[in-house]
Amino acid sequence: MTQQLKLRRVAAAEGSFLRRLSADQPARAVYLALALLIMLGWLLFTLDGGRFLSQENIVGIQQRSAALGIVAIGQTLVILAGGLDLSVAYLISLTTLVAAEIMAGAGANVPAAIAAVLAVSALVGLVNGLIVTRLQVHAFIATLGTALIIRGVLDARYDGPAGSVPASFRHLGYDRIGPLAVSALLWAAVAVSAWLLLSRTRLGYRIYAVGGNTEVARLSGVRTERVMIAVHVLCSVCAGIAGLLLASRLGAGTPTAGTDGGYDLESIAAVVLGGTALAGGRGGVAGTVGGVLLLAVLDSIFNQMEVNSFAKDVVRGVVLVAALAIYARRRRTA
Amino acid sequence: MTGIGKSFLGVRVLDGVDLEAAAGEVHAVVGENGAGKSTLMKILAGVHAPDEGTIEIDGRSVAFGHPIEAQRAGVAIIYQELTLLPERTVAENVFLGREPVRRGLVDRAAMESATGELLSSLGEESFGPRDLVRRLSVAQQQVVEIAKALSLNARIVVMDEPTAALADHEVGLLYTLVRRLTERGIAVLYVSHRLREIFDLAHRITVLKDGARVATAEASSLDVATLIRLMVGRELDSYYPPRAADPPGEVMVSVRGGGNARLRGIDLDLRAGEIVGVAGLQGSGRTELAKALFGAEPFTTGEMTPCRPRSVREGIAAGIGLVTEDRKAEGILPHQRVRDNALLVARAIRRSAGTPAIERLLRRVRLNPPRPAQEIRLLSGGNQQKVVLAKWMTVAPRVLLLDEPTRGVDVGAKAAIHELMRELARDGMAVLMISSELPELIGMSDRIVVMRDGGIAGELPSGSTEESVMRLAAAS
Amino acid sequence: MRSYSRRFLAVAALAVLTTATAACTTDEPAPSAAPAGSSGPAESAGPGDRGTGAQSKFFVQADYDAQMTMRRAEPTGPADKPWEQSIDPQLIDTAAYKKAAPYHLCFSNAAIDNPWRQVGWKTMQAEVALHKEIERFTALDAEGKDDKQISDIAELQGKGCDVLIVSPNTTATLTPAVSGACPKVPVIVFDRGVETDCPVTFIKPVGGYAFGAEAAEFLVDKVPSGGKILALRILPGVDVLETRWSAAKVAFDSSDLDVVGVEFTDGDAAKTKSIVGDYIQRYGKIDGVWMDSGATAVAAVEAFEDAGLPVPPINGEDQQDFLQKWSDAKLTAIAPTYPTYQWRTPVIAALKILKGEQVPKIWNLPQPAITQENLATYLKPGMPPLHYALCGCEDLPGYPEKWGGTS
Amino acid sequence: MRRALPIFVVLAGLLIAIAVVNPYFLEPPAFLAFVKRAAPLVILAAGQYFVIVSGEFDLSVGSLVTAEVVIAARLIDGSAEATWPVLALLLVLGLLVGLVNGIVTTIFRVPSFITTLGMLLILSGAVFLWTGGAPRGALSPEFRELGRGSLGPVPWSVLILVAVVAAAVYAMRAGFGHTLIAAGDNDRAAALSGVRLARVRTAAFMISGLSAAVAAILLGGFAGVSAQAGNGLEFQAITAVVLGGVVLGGGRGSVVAAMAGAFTLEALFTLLNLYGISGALEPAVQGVIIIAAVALGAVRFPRRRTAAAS
Repeated sequence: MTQQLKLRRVAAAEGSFLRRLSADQPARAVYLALALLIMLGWLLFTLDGGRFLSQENIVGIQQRSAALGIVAIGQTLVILAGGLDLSVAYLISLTTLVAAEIMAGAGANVPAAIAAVLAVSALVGLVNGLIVTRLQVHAFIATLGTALIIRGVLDARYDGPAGSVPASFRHLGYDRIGPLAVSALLWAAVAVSAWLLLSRTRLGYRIYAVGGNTEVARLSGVRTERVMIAVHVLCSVCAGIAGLLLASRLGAGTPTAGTDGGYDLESIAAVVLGGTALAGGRGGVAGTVGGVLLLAVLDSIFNQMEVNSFAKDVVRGVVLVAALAIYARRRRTA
Repeated sequence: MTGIGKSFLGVRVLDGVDLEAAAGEVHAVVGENGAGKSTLMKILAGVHAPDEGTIEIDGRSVAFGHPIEAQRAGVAIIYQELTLLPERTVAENVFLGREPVRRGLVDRAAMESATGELLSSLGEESFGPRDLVRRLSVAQQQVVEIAKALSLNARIVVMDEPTAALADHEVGLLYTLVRRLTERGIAVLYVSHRLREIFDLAHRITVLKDGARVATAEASSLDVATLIRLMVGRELDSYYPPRAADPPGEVMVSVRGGGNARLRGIDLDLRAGEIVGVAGLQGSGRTELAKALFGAEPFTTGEMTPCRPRSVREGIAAGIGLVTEDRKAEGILPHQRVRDNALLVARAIRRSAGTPAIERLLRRVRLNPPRPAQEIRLLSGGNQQKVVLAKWMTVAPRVLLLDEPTRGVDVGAKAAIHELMRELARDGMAVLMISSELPELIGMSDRIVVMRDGGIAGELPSGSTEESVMRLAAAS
Repeated sequence: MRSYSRRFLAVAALAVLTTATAACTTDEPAPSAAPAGSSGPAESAGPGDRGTGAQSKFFVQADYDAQMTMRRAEPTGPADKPWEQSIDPQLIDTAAYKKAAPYHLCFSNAAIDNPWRQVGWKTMQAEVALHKEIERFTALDAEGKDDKQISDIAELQGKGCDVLIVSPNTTATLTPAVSGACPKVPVIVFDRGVETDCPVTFIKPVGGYAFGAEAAEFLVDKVPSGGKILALRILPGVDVLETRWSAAKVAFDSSDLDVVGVEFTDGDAAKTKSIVGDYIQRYGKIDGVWMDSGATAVAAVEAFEDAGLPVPPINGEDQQDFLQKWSDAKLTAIAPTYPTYQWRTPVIAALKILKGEQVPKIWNLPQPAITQENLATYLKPGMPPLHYALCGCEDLPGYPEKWGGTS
Repeated sequence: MRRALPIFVVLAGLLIAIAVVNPYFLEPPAFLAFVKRAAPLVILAAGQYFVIVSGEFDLSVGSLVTAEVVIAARLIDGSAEATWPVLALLLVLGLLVGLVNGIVTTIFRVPSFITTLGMLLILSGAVFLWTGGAPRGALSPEFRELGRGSLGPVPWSVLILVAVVAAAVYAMRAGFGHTLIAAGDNDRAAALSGVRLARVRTAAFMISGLSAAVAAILLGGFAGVSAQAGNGLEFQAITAVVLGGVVLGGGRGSVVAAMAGAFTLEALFTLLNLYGISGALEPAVQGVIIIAAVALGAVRFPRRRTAAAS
């Protein structure tokens, strides 16, 4: 028994970097699935007379996944802490508008616009966090409520696309460095920051603690309410960053940018696809990145095969449920 | 602590309680369930804020708004229930809320080496700081819990029923630990229901009753009987009710060669009218035995008559009931009324019991006061346990399995439960009782089955000594 | 473990640096040219802002005037093929794009998420199938997401298309993507426009003002003066729908009808029925119903039926269920259209361009209205309830089964 | 019941506020029209209640409603004879979808939020895959009668609603209801007391599916074929249940209060409409009210940690 334990400890130490990166096994599973899917994609593209690894396709996959990826990172933080954020989609719409209207086509206004977007999104996150902690409203209802409130503001203030993004800011959405899109680098930066936050900072440790068991965290001296507010603020800020990216892509703000993209439920789907437990306390950003890439590669294959959107929904639904069923099974047998 | 008062939902839980502890002293706090011990400790730990009264440490008045503030003031607490995160490592749990940082980032290396030192100072070698808590046994987790309290370098350590999850030989380790703490000049506040531990360890004893302090006295000036009288307010003439005079009746359940992933070669007969005690260390398979007999974690091999249940429902159909060890997680429906809790089994197997029957039953299990419309979470642990017993009595099982039936139950309720067990046996039920408390096992059982490593190590007649039980349980 | 992560960070940083020095390129489209044919927004809302509220900020007087002229104009082209007709065409030369068959056509579709787009999409596919010289037809569905459509357009540029057809999801936001594609491939835009004139041709029916005016003028004509009008709109802020309402508003404001309410239905039949029911209850009688789209017209009609009242003059659209109801219940009605046959035109235009034939710079398709007189010719039994009669698909192979009908 | 009281006070307040603006509102025809309009949401809320009180979510009901309406139109295709068999089929289909949701959640241990989110995608995709993108066929007048017509002065949908209320109340009073709540309150304790968790939870999903089928029949009957008949209904139903004081996570709340929550939501919509706060600000007001209602509930009933002192 002791012998076994020691062996395991040695193994754990050696695999420690990977273990830190993935935090647990489903993250590995999602990368395995991603690798298989890429091979399948390559095969299908080749049979169909296309090139999977063409510049356009690779950049396309990055461009399609960057905004969702950034939102999903924020969503990961909230879910790890045992919450949920359904307000991100409307918040993204709002922030594209805030960004585009303040920029008003002038490059000089970009810093002010970015600051305003971050401030607005942080404020929304703060409100979400306060409703959840102070008013003790379940995150599902709290964020659904703020989503409705933001929607009301959008409906009342905007009739369609508004504002304009200067050419200088569009580099964010369109430029690439070799085969890497700038938007994807932004996503990577957000992901690495979140990874550092979770694995190397006190707040990160406390996020896992609060999501694992709020009462235990509290009794251990963690100020759980502050942690909950912090994750909501961070999640909303991620949504704000995604809003900036979308504004740059779209050249303007639109009141439907977030909802058309379905960023609320899709980001949650990407997070759980990456192996993070919906109940909190287990998982990490590495899995989420894998989950988002999985969805993006799937989309790219759908595009090449010209699958119609209804069949896509069926496949996405099946993939989501099947993946979760497999995780649940692995966890039980492990 | 002076004049501490506290109310919950309009109910006065503490009323003007004073308590003091000196450096290097073990000060025991005792009282029945509902006497306010845990609340008092939680106020000291900053979990609850007192409605009135003051707390002074080293003569300085303090007020804690949050557990972290109490920690910083040098108060550490080991809770009755484990407060660990299963998905995190040992080191992460030990330093939860106080992670060491270097240049803004958590210093994992420092954290892990400090945890390693703490563990070896506790003589723990079976696991390390990087292991996930989820993979540890309950006893190992208790060690982590203690390491966590030690890591605070606290000047006051509160232990709220620290031995609840420990087997007797592990309790010995804890004693050593407590003494080591006092040698360092730390004040230990020790809350327990186990009177023997209190007399073993405590220098002074404070007795609480109904939220008020009844007495504080030198341990040497008290004996068990006096202490019980102080706690209960009356003399308990005999600690355990007398055994039945009749010899046991027919065999109700019989197992031959029963085994599964955690059990092997179980041979066991339970007869009508007898109380069979089960002893064994933590992890010896006691709980697993009960769950296998009941069908919750079924036997996969061997014979069992009248039938070998493969599920809970088959177990219930065969006339078997199980009162689980972890009442909060596996026993009660916290937000349901007493009545609905009591009717749960009957409803689950579609057998209805009318209202008068329930009220009679609640009186029979000595629920006091018998208010069937009250939410069960508002009851004391002892009363909750009585409702759980009533739940099984609605379906009149032939065999009742009780896993630690008096854990976390105050002295009065404990006596009531013991009486009820006797009564049930007298009425022809076969009762199996698992307990970590040897006096209880010896006092209540007609014979004692001792478990070790998933098998039955031997059987002892009633009237055996604690030493003989321990010898069987711990032999390797 | 710490040395591991440090090394990882160093490698990552190195990788970023090397790629950075490699090549900095942008896929961002060139700055767009001047917006096509639109003047500034209207100065004021005109006389009498009664029940209709302030004029929409989408209202553009010049566009309105142009559409009012086109409504009455005679289109050029074969009369039996309205999808090949055009109103007042300004032909442009396309010899520069001439190319030998076979062709690869690409299509970036905004969405197929509503019945109108479904009918159009089937019609377009059938049109493509008619032409042997089209060897490949690659279509990507953006699922109603602007961002995906931008990526789709970029991706299609890597697939060797001879012509790129775009049906933009949103005018403003797709403009950069379209202007980026223009230099690389001839672009055809239809349905909604973009704010650049770089596409070779922009195909559209007359437009929303014509639709809204047609219905409103019908009500002004049929409803006795002082009558109470209920206006039902799907949702605010959608340009094509805003123009419909703003033209109707102009007509109502200059009439003596009383617009008692302007409500949003979200395109939800149940909500429409409830709203109409509420108004009937509140006003006792509604004398006319104006709708900005036909999707929920039948629900509005049923609200009157269920209240036991005669159905007042109403407009719908060329949807089968409305035409059927109109015919069965002998309604006083009109159905302005936004014809789905416009989905055939881009394919025809693409072939013309690739063959070097002239096409109109702005291809204005006729936009007929269904009236009592021609109702019988448009009502085709056996078609599904949400079919659009002006699909121009009757002569295409696979009709009617492919469109969900029975012959 | 003491948990349920606030929602009835709020509902009464809203109804009075409506009556102040529109005095006809409390007269039988207008009030019946209101109940008729609310019926589908109330029925959905009742179904959703069973799932929520057992500790789960059902996000698939909205797309199930759409799917049912579209399927009914294609299969009935205007024919009177096909009406009754198709009605039966719709109910069976609702049960079947619930069965699949239940099995995936309980046997395969997929969180119900994800199971039903997947089902939402699958249903909305599959049904339009089958019909080629848009609804086809037509509902028969006989089918429409249930949602449109009435028996004397009382609409059929009101009668069906009364039957659903009675059935729901009965189910919750019976042993089934108590075991369901037990599963939501503490599933391990329930399982060790002989409650078949998988079975009761699956039954709850099936009830939710069935209620979606009934709501679809009423909605399709009321308003006809539409490709978006059920849009957003899942969130409305969950909102209604929560408004009724039912706790997400299970184990607490009554079905009558959940249905009262649905009436309250519908009354709120009506009131906002009457006061002309339609369109733009409506969602904002709705959001504030939902948060406020749940927050007040939470304040009235403190979290469990302050209970049971020992």
